[in-house]
Amino acid sequence: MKRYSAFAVAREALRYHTGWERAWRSPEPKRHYDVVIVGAGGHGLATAYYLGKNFGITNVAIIEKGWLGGGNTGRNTTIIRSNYLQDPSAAIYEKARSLYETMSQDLNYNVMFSPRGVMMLAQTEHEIRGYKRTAHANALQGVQTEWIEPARVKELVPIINLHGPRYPVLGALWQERAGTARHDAVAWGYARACSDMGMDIIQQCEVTGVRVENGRVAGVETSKGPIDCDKMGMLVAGNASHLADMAGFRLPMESVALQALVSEPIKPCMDVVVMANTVHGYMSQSDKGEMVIGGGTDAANNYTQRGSFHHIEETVRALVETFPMVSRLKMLRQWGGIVDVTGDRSPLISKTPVGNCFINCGWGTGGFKSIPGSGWAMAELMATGHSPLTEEFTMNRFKEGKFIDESVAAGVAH
Amino acid sequence: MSNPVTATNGAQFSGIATVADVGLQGMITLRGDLSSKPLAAAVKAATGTEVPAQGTILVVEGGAAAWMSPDELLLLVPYEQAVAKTAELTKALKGEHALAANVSDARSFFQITGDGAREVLAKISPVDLSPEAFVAGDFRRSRTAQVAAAFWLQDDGSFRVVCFRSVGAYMFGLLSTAAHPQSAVGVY
Amino acid sequence: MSTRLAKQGRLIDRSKQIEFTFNGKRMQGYGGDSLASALLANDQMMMGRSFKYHRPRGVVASGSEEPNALMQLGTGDRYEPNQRATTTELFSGLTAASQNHWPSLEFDVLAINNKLSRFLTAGFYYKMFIHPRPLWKHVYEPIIRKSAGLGAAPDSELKDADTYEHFYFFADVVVIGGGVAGLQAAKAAAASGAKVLVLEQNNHWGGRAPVDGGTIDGDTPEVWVEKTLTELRAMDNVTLRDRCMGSGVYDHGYALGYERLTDHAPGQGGPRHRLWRIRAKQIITATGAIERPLSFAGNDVPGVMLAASMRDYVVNWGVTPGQKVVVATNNDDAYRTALTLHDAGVEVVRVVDARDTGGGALMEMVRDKGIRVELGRAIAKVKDGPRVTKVAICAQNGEGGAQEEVEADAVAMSGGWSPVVHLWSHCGGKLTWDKDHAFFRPDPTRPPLGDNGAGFVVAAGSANGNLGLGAALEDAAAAGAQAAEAAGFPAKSVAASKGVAEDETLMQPVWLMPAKADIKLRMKTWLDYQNDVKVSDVQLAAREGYESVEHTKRYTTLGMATDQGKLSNINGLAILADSLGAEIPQVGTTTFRPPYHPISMGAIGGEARGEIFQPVRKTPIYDWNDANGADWEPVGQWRRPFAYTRSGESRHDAVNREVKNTRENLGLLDASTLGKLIVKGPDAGKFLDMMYTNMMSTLKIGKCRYGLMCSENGFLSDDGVVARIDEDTWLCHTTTGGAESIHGHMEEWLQTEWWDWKVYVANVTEQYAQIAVVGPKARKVLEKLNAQAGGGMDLSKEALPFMEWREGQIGGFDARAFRISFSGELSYEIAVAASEGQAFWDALMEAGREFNVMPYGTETLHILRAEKGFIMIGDETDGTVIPQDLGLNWALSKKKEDYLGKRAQQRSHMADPDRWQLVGLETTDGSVLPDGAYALGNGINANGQKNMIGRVTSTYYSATLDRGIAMGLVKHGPKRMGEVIEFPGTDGKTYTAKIVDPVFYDKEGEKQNV
Amino acid sequence: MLILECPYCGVKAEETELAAGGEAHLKRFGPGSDDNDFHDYLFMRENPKGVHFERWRHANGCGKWFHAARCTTTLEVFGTYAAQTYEPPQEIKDKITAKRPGWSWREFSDASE
Repeated sequence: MKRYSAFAVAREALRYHTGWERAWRSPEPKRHYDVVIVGAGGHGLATAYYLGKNFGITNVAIIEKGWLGGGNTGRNTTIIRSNYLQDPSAAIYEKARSLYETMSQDLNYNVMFSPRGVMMLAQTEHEIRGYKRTAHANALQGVQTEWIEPARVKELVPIINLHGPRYPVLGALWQERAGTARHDAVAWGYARACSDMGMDIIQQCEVTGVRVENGRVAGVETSKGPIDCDKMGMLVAGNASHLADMAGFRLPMESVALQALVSEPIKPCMDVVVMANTVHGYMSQSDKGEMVIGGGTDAANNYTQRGSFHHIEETVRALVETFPMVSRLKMLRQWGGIVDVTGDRSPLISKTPVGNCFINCGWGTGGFKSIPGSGWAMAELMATGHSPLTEEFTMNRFKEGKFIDESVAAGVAH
Repeated sequence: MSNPVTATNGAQFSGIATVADVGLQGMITLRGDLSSKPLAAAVKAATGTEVPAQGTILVVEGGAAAWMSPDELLLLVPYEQAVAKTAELTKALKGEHALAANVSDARSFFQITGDGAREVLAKISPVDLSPEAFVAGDFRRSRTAQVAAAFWLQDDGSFRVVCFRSVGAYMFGLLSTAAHPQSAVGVY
Repeated sequence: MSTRLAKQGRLIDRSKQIEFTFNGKRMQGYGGDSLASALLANDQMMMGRSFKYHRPRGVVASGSEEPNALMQLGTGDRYEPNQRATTTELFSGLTAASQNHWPSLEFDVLAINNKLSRFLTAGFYYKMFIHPRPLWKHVYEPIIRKSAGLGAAPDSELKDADTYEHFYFFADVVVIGGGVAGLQAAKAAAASGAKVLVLEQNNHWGGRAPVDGGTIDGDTPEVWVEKTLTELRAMDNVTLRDRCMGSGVYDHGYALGYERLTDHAPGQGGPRHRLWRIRAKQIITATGAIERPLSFAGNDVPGVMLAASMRDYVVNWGVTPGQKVVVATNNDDAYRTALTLHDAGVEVVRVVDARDTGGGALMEMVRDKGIRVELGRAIAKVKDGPRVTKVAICAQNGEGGAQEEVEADAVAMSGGWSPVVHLWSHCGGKLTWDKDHAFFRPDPTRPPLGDNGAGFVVAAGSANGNLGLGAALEDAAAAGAQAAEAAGFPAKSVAASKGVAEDETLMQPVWLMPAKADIKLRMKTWLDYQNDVKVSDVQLAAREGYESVEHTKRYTTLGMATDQGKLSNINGLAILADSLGAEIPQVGTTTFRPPYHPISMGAIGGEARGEIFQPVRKTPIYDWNDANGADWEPVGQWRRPFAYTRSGESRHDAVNREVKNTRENLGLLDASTLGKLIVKGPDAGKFLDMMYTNMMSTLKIGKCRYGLMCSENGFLSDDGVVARIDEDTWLCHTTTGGAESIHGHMEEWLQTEWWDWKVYVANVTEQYAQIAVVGPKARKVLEKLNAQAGGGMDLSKEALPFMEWREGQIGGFDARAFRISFSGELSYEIAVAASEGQAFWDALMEAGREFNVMPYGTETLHILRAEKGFIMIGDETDGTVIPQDLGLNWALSKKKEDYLGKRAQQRSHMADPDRWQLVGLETTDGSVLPDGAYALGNGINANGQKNMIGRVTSTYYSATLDRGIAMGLVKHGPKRMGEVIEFPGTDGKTYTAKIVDPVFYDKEGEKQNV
Repeated sequence: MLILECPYCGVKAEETELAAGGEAHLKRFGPGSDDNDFHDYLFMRENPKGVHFERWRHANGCGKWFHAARCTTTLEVFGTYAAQTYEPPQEIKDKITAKRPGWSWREFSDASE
């Protein structure tokens, strides 16, 4: 692999960029691989990357129905944070965040990780208590977060309206080392590194069946023919139930649309990510200058990658109230992705009823921020059969009643 | 004992239509078997009307009955009589599986009059309010912006809107905004 | 130079002079001008700078597809960035400024990027700035951000001066686009009797036809448009809206119309934008077609313009963008521009037609005017200074060796046309590649599907790929009939109007000009103007393996600018396909997403701002509370007083005063927000036994019982006091904010699981104002009221014992009194009619004065209950807590076989003895434990996190006890009474607390039972 | 933005009048039930790409719960029907079969426990 650098760019510029080689190969599938990963999104590619990097397993195929990074990896709002409340979540998201910090160097691909800080506004007394609780938990979990007062909020986000007529800003939970990254680049960077290790990324190849022999996975049927494998990982957000069905088991999960939108680009006016959960909206500004905006998920089962417009309306009015200047910006584009939501809205990273078949799904709205941590842990689970990071995220937890519920601050009452 | 007051206490606004707090109105929620004869008799006794058909309201002098759901009516009676009429209904329906509850004080009640009345409501409610689709006597429960409401069209072309009392001020603000004098849509 | 012509300009009113400013310069235009036409009339060709290289840019189009001429409009609280000059109607006093440059449009420091463009190719930032790590955040990213972005952000301290609104509309057929095809389709649909809505984005009707010429039913298109509008306006079933863009098509026939009401007259009053939320049975997209640029070196130089747009400027606004124009084309339509320019007295230097055989009748007409037409030729390069100065002409099939250089100040280019398929595609309509015309057109066999599974969008006219006037009208008439029929209105046969225009010969796809342009030319050949994506960039992306069209788009940013690729997508696709050796349809398109054209956030938010941003739920005593020092706390949609602060008093002082006074004298709490549900019927007792963990069916009439509710998943979800009203009626109190959800919860189980049970539920929460009269003097004040009224209900301990209720009169008010206490004090909760709530409150305040009555807020409520060890839903519970965790086993009926949550509570983790359990916590030094602090255990877990053994759920300063008190959940807590555990604070301190009984005050419960 | 006809009040309601309530025709398992049955009842979902039976409440309307048969990939609605039933009406099943031959669903529970 030719390394990327300013020098390389300068060298290529002199020859009109004719010397750049392919970022990843486009091979035909072999008949057998040690490991088949289904899904060449961020999670699948990261899993493959860490299988190779941490465990030396490189006879790996990553099979993708469409184009790599074309699912939720390429359609999210790029926020990276790890200020989660429950131990297992904080552990895996913090692992992910710390890997993001050095990802550009690790992959020799600038993923533009921008540790600009993520702020979660408290707009009710209940939220204050919830975020102070999170800050206390984070301190013991090794996640750097702090509670900040309104004056500091305004200092960090000059465009905010602290004194909304409805919900004044009472403070915020602030994670300074959280931020954003260029979502496509994460997939491309991993893909380039995987390809460089000799792994095969097979795009435009749909899995049509999972072959199970004696209770263990033996291979997959695909639109490009059968492929045998010793182990298989399923990392197909928005399709997990469907794929599990092929392997003969069911998942405690439903798929719904999650929407986002961007404004037209404007000059820099907001340097951090702000989430306002009371009014259901969050916003950051991309390096291009677009205000990147998201809200909550739609409620009904949906596989169309389109959502209902009233969710967009709800989010936009919340942000207009929180940041009055937004009112005079224009929405450039809205879109939707399909997220898988489990019974406790936390992911499954787990062995399955089928031997040597592993699943990683159900990230809901947390998929992008977890990519490297998820891949790291999944690789460990697949390679060794055990990973402390995934231990609590099993399929069995629902049977035991052992949930990982991050929405605990939701119940308001007096 | 004092004079009872509504949540918005006689508020009024004029623009493309006139929005006004109607004042105290007796209202009774009646749940039961709408096809039962004792219920029909009790409704008649309380309001002077028959049991209304799905999606409609029957209005007579001093009373009205509106279809809320397959097992629920909203009865309109004079405010001062609401307590007594609730008791009468309960008594009349003894032995039936039914529930009558006085909700007169749990509601805010507005009227929208004038040419722009349809457009005012059409700005905030996902209902076809065109003259061909929504006619006098139609009764609809729906959403007005961010709160639930019920409304109907009177014979005189004015609308009545009912919502919860706690959001009376919001509803008045909403209707007044929608009735801004320079906001006629010009389609109805 | 660009100037106003003496004649022409069908849309302008020369009698109406309008003054405006651009970059501070005063300029003049006419009524009917767009900002772009007015700027051109003032010889202002350069209108902006590109996104990446900050290259000088002129206007290239005349409509909403414009990528270059983006303006900062207005000032102060009416300022708006990124508004297109082409879609901005000129008005008196308009202030516009170009953007994305510093210090000025003419001289921009960041134009250095242009010099560096050789380095700044597609994807360069993925390959650079990798080392050293900290520099990305601190150096590179800030520089990149600063040079990116377009207009300046609006002032954050100003609130938008304008208002917005929504409007719901229902139609059988919605026609999007008011060109001749749209009007023809509307006419056909309306004839059937269907209710038709026609949306036109501009303030004038007819689309391109009046500019392009020809005849319709023997009239000029302009006359036909007027006649047709008159006809349509006369029909009751037709609604026409101009300045209203169909911006998005969504599932089940939902569409958005974006109506710009006052953009052309700011401050005139009324809403600025109105967002139409339309529900249509059928939608006709008569959205026209957009001309494509030609890809030649220097095709972004100011003065290079789409041929038809140049024609628009001449015909519509009487403006010519240049005096000496070169026309470059691969189709016949551009010849119309040559004719128009010539007729307007503008010199057409050359028509450069890439086709070896040239065009048909139109070409001959051009030749007849004596204009030189060059066939098989191409533009090799446009020279700038900074606008067009010279055009080098070469053979189309060559590498760009110029054969001739001509002087010119403008270039009109036409690379063919692309139907506007956006609205067809938004909701899943598929496209098919039309090889003859080299464009994607809607595939009528794969339309977007509605709720009934049938197609609900029909494309019409040029949007459907029928570019000729005659064909477009015929197609539109058929589309109108088809849509009406599908909407349930059998079509009456309406003959299509007959359009006649010159025959055109086929275009020839030209994706690169000249075909073998060398790399130096390709690096100066723009595909996406705004984002500065060139032919060479797409080729590079393909070479590096970004082969999917989505990869290419994202790697190069092609089509991601504010025009969303309206001009660039097809040209880019073609280059990509060529690089991959594939056919264009194999490569496919990127996804079309709403909106068609950017729409204001204000419009999306609608009326919801300021006071009506969200409903504020108000109790009957709200106004009094507000006037008497209420420090409001949002609780769900309600607002409740956190405390009543007096002047000069801190919040903390106010709370302490309220706590002490309630314990010592008399406090009043506005408890109206608590939910009240009537549950009635022969099976009501059985039903409540399922709803609550306790046994409610055995409750005696006249008595109250505290009840717990769990979700089916076992977790504690709500609590409240239940009163038995009569044989088959119960009144259930819920938490604030619980009324609607618990009502819904009950209805859900009744309707979907136990639908044969005879139970009715009614939500009567707001029927009552409920006031808690609390403190040692509570009975006294109520008895005083009764005495004043000359009688009332007996409130003595004997007549109304603790945990019972009575109905009667208090102080002359009809009331229901509950002897319940959430404070541990003597307490009555009294419900009166909401309409009398304020009067009753006033009476209590008046009568209570001698007892030192004070209202108290939610914080005092919290502290009083915490002193008594009562749990609070939302504090001690968070959706993960079961009653067993809180020592509430006494409330879990052992006699019942079943209640919601019972089965869930039998799962292994729920019965785990290691679950954290409720205890009281007392700091060793009397201080207040921090909110949400966790108790530290020993060691770390497998993920390196410190082990935790508990957490604080409620913590307060108790004025009663003059010390901090807290409750928390602690592992094995109840077995560890007296132990001291550590709570690390986020302030760096570690707090130590002793595990104690959670009841801190009046452990025997004597005070409430007097 | 979906529209569904409420079978109780006959209103063709848009989504903002409705509240989605997840998968329909779940059979409740209470105390005494098997761990697996209880788990499946609470958490296992069909989540099909295709025909989905689901619950909706006409929340900003008549307040009644009803069922809808809807395709999750095209959003086509095959029909709505009352919630007081253990399985969809035959007429709706026939309609689905005509439009989506080979559709499947787990076994419908019946009234007898």
